[in-house]
Amino acid sequence: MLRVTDLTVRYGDVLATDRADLTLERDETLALLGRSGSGKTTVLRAIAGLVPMVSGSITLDGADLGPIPAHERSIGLVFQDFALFPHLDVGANVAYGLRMQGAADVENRVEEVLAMVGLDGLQRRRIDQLSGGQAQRVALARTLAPRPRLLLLDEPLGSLDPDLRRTLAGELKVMLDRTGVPAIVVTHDTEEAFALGDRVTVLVDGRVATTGTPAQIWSEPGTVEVARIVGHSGIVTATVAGGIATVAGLATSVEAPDGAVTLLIRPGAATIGGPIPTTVISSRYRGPDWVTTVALGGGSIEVSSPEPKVTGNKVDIAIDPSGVALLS
Amino acid sequence: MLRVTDLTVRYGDVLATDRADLTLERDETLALLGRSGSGKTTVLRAIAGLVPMVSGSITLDGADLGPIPAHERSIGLVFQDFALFPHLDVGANVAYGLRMQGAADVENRVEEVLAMVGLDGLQRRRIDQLSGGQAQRVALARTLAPRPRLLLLDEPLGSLDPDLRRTLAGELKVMLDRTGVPAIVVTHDTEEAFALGDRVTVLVDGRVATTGTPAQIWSEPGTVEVARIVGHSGIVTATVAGGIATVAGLATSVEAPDGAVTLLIRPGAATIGGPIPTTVISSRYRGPDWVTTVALGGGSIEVSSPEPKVTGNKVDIAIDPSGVALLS
Amino acid sequence: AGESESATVRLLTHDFFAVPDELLAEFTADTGIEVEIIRGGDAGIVVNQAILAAGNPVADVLFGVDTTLLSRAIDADLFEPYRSGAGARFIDQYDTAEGLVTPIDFGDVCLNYDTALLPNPPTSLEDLTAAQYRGMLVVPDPTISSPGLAFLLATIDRFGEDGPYTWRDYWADLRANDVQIVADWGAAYYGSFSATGTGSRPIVVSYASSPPAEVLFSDPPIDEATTAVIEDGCFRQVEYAGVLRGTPNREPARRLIDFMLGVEFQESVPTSMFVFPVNPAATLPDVFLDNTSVPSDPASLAPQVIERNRERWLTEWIDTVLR
Amino acid sequence: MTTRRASMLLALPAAVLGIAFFAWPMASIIATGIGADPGRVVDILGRGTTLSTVWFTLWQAAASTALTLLVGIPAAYAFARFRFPGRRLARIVVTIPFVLPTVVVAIAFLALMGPGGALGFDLAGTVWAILGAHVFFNLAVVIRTVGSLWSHLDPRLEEAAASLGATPWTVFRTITLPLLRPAIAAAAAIVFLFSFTSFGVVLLLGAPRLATIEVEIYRSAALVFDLPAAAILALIQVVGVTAGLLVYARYQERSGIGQHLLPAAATARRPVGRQRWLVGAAVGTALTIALVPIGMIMWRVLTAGGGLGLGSLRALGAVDPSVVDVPAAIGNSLRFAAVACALTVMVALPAAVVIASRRSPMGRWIDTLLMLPIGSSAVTLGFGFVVGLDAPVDLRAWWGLVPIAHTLIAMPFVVRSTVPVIRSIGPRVREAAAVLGAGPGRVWRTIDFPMLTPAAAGATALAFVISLGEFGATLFVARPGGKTMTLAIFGLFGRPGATNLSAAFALSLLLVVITGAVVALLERMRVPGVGNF
Ligand SMILES: Nc1ncnc2c1ncn2[C@@H]1O[C@H](COP(=O)(O)OP(=O)(O)OP(=O)(O)O)[C@@H](O)[C@H]1O
Ligand SMILES: Nc1ncnc2c1ncn2[C@@H]1O[C@H](COP(=O)(O)OP(=O)(O)OP(=O)(O)O)[C@@H](O)[C@H]1O
Ligand SMILES: [Mg+2]
Ligand SMILES: [Mg+2]
Repeated sequence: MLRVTDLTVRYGDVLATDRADLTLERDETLALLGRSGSGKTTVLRAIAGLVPMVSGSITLDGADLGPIPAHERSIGLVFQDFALFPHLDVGANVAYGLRMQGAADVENRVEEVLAMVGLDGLQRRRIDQLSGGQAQRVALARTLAPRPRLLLLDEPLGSLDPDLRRTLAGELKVMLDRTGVPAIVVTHDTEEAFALGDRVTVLVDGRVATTGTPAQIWSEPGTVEVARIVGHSGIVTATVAGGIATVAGLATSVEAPDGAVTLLIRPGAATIGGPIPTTVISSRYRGPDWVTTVALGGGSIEVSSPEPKVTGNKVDIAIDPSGVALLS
Repeated sequence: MLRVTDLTVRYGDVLATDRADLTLERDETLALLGRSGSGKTTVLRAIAGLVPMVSGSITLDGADLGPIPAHERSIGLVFQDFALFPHLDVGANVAYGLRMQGAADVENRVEEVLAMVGLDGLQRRRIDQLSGGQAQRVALARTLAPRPRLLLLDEPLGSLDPDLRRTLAGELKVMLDRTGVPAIVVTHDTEEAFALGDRVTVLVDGRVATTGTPAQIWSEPGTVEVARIVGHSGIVTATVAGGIATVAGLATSVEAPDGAVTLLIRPGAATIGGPIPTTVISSRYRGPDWVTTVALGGGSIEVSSPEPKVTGNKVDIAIDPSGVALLS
Repeated sequence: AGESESATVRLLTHDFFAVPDELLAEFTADTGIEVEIIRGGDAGIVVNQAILAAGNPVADVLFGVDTTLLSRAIDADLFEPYRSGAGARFIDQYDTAEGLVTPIDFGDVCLNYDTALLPNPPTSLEDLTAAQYRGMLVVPDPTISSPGLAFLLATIDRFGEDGPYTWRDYWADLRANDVQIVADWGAAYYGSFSATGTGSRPIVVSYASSPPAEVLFSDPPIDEATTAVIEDGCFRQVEYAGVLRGTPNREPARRLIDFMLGVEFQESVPTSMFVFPVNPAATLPDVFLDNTSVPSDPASLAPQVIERNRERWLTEWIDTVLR
Repeated sequence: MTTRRASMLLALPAAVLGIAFFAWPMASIIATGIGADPGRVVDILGRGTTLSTVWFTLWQAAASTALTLLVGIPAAYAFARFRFPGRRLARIVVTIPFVLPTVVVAIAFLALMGPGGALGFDLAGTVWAILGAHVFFNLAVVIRTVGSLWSHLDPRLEEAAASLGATPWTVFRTITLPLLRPAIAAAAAIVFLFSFTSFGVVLLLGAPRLATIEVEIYRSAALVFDLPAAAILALIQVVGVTAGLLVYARYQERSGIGQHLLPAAATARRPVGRQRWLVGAAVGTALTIALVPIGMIMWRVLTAGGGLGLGSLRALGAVDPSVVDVPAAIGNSLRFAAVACALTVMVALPAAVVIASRRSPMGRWIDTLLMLPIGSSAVTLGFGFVVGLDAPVDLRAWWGLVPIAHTLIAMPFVVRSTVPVIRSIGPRVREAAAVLGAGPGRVWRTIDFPMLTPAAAGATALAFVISLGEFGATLFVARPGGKTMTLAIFGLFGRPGATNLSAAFALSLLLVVITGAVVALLERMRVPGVGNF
């Protein structure tokens, strides 16, 4: 339903978004993952009509959004820092969009939406008296109330405590599924992107690096950058000769010309005990296991071990070749 | 070497720290873990002498710090968002503490410390021209330069991108080990606390809830609050009769009187296929596996599955009784 | 000469101008002319404002040109001639700059003294240099204060510019006798003067009308003033009104001047502005009669002389008294 | 975001007002004055008195500024960083002097440290009285301007310095002071301008020997009738002030430090230990300086006519309306103040919106230019109105000149107190409103307007009290109608008679009370967290 083609946005000299392509299907949630400054917010702002495009086009249900000003797009945007109206109470914040629509039964809808986000009865509460989690819910309620055609969420859980984040991520997913509004969720946290997104688009320096299902992104990040953003650490350099990439004791077949290649050894692919001798760099507890980082092929990889290993000691490991992917 | 006893700090009506006890041994790094507002920063500020204690005592190497003003304590503090001096350049920031000591060879020491944090040659750079990661390193360098007796780090990686955080956490650990300065690191991220801390102290509402090695905290959090903070989600209610706690199809022996108890089922303890029938709540990709949340005993637990499960479907699971802990 | 008559006349004047509202209302009722009063600071500022607008005036009538300002106003060709029939006879006692201005009131700047502290007041300017009166006189700065200037002019008139003992010599003696110079009349009268101020000096440069004002505005009421006037060394300042050249409202302007010469207005000036009426038909209120008299032989200098020498005199005064 | 066209439209009223009622009249009178006798320029410039007057003006302004900063900075610190009982009331008290008319202040100082003054020593005619009055007047400028930045400074910077081994004094010298520099410079610029062009205070407290350029201008214009001299002195003043302001603007541009500011509530705490003494001493000093002259007025009111009582209030009621019409004066003052408020809303607030929306140097330049009127000669401007405003419409004796002059004087303060609030609204909430379906007009109506209202109301109240207490510019404008309160006070002080004096003090007290009430209101309307003045 949403098609963003070749989107380029500049702030002065800064190329914030560079020929980005995105699509979003009906009933789908897309996660936009990227580092700070990679242009995630800018993409949302362009879709919402808050920043002019240098080039590119955005269509919603086939209609070009280009000439339509922000306030006529019916696209809901939850801001990174919520941007609640400080001079209005919770109820008035949620009612704001409804009033702009001239909706008939504002009171009831406000109650309904507040109940949906679990904040029944908080209508009269002042904005500065909300906790972080409550503010997040009010922001969501305010955006959902006028029934937008499309929902854009900018780091909706960004500033919350980790355990609250996990809880709210689950709730948010349920809510998005229930309302059925297609949504784009911006996050810099891979776990969150995977939990919320049916598909994930990874932005690097304003460009779309890759798009795919969480499983695709996780197992085949494609580039070193994406692999790092996803959180993989087992990135090593191997030498290819005749379709076989070799690094330390590991040999695996790859589709690459002779020369140096970068390989991703996925978490879990390396195990203790095996033919490959390595040196321990460090060891940390993860619960329930220890993660030991060992040097390998100019890089390092992590292996799980039931007990800590002493830095500098030797350990032999095995690597499952099916857990190896080629990066570019 | 550091002994904090019965520390209580108030801000007006707010009891920020409530009878907290802490110890720190030579060469040790202690991680202070807790939710936002739990008093982590306050503990550091009290140790640094930046906030008056209502009661309690702090001794460093046996000497009472109480009457010593902040600027004579020789305790290095890295602030939550760095608090770099915006009117000074990088070099002058790092040199500040040295100049206060009247140190002789300021220039060389600044170069040395900047080299240590990997920022050689950035002396003349303005503070507002630093990236987040660079600012973090400058803050660390500024604090390390005058060779403090004790290092306090307040969410040193708090505002950075996740992959940078992981990298820097590793570097930081190495640096702390290398300088040998005992340190307290505040964080709200369990993974970080486990990675950096030889021991971990968990604060809840200004009180020390528990202290232990990462493994102890992970496997025996002791209370529901700590379990949640650590990131556990498998918290269920069981009924005890004659030393046997029963929930759904699970029965495990506990040391508790008859009645209701709360149990932690640790991650990994539950597996698909077994005697206990449950209903799927949701399923999300984690890489390489899927995490399926199922309803159990008034709560929910997560099980790993190689493929997603459909919400509402039934799955049977097994729970390893050795993965169950009693919470209070 | 047949110009359009407006129902309003604008009177440009200083901030101390005051007139009872009833009188103005009466004037309007009698003539159909409304009076709009425009104020703009003290007399010096107002005259200068008028001069800057000479020929294209801001108002129709200017009131408040005094003896020290008259020459300058005339030089600037501020006024058009008007000789009011209302004051035909007594006007001629005053310098009207050949019929360009009309005298309205006069006031005498005189030394006042504290009757309680000084049973034997000085009787002449010369007495003030006597050891007996050392440290007793306070004078407002003639370079900023108009009564201060008037007192200076009185001394210049008395001692003259040449001869064995000039006004400069006199002021040098005053200085030697510890005269105090303060900013303005208020600072002298309400500051240093012992009778009405917080200070301890029993002789002050003020007005001949000050003692009756003390009675009139006393709280609690008193019958007799605690201050009195020293008759010697007074300086008379006449205040004039004139029709501003270029006024579109010549006739109403003239009516207003006639009105100001009328007995009713003239009788109001002692209590509203603490000056004496020029119209001999106006009777003085009792407090004036009881507590002061019009000094018989005040000093005065021709406006042209003042205008020609003022700057030099002030400079010389500064050199004599302040340097 | 305001477009270029919109911002030009918003800036238009201020530009028109500034050009028509300040720049043009000023230029006209200076041209007329110098044109009358161009040959005298060199002569007047070379005069010894000109040089010594300029020198005295400069150094007394510098000394006043230094002293005000010396007293004001500790008080700014106390008010900005600490919560203590009576803080709000104390802030109100120290603000009142700023809006008191110069006559009243000068008279209170004379009564205090003049001949036979209550303090027992006579400082009239010395520079000490002048400096004292300038400190009294301008304390609020420093406390509010510096205090406002201080209250937003991140205290952790100071704590970081302390934990690096810096003693409290070193922390202040090496961290706090450099970070406060922009606010200190802004406060210093205003105090310097006020002291540089000081008139009433210097006239009454400095005579006979001490005079500022402004007093010399008055002398030349009112007594010596030397218009060329007045014009040249006014020109020296304008050129000097402009040059000073340009240097100031450049300095501000250079020394601008991008720093992270916190909400004031996050930095204020209760004083503990030694801090109590510091806070007590700083606030005590400021309060004493503010209260002693005000107390002097009160004392005179209470003791008028001998014993303790309210005789002066009776005297105020008894003033002959044909001499000074007190009720009419109060009415006039309120009317002028109301018009100045309306003008502020129509002129200064739109200008503030423009300045707030431009982070470019342009905004700072406008901000700086707005200070010119307070650094210019009121006598000269009064003459300028007479010379410059005769065509196309004759406005020379228009009643509107007085409130317009008041608005010009209030403008820099109004702008400074509203710009930070407007900036604090931030684009984000406006965008939030837009995506919720609000068009630009509705965004302004439903977001900007209600959020600005408290600040705008505060700014308007500020304009109100500035107008109420204004004396210098009011006095020298040819104005129809009756007197204002300050002119009535001036008039009463200029007449003999005990009841007139009592009435003058009573009216001064009334002005203090009204001012205090409005300042209290202003304090209430302060938007927590922001606001520069
Ligand atoms: N208003 C602006 N003016 C100038 N540059 C901007 C502006 N907003 C963003 N940028 C720049 O554009 C780039 C993309 O910014 P954007 O906010 O879209 O990133 P983001 O991915 O949302 O980052 P974050 O995770 O930090 O929110 C960055 O380099 C940023 O510095
Ligand atoms: N200056 C202060 N004045 C009043 N209350 C304060 C102040 N500083 C902190 N508090 C309160 O004290 C409690 C503990 O705050 P503290 O900053 O120590 O928490 P924290 O664990 O560091 O939180 P975070 O993770 O958000 O940094 C909180 O309730 C906080 O609101
Ligand atoms: Mg963003
Ligand atoms: Mg903290």
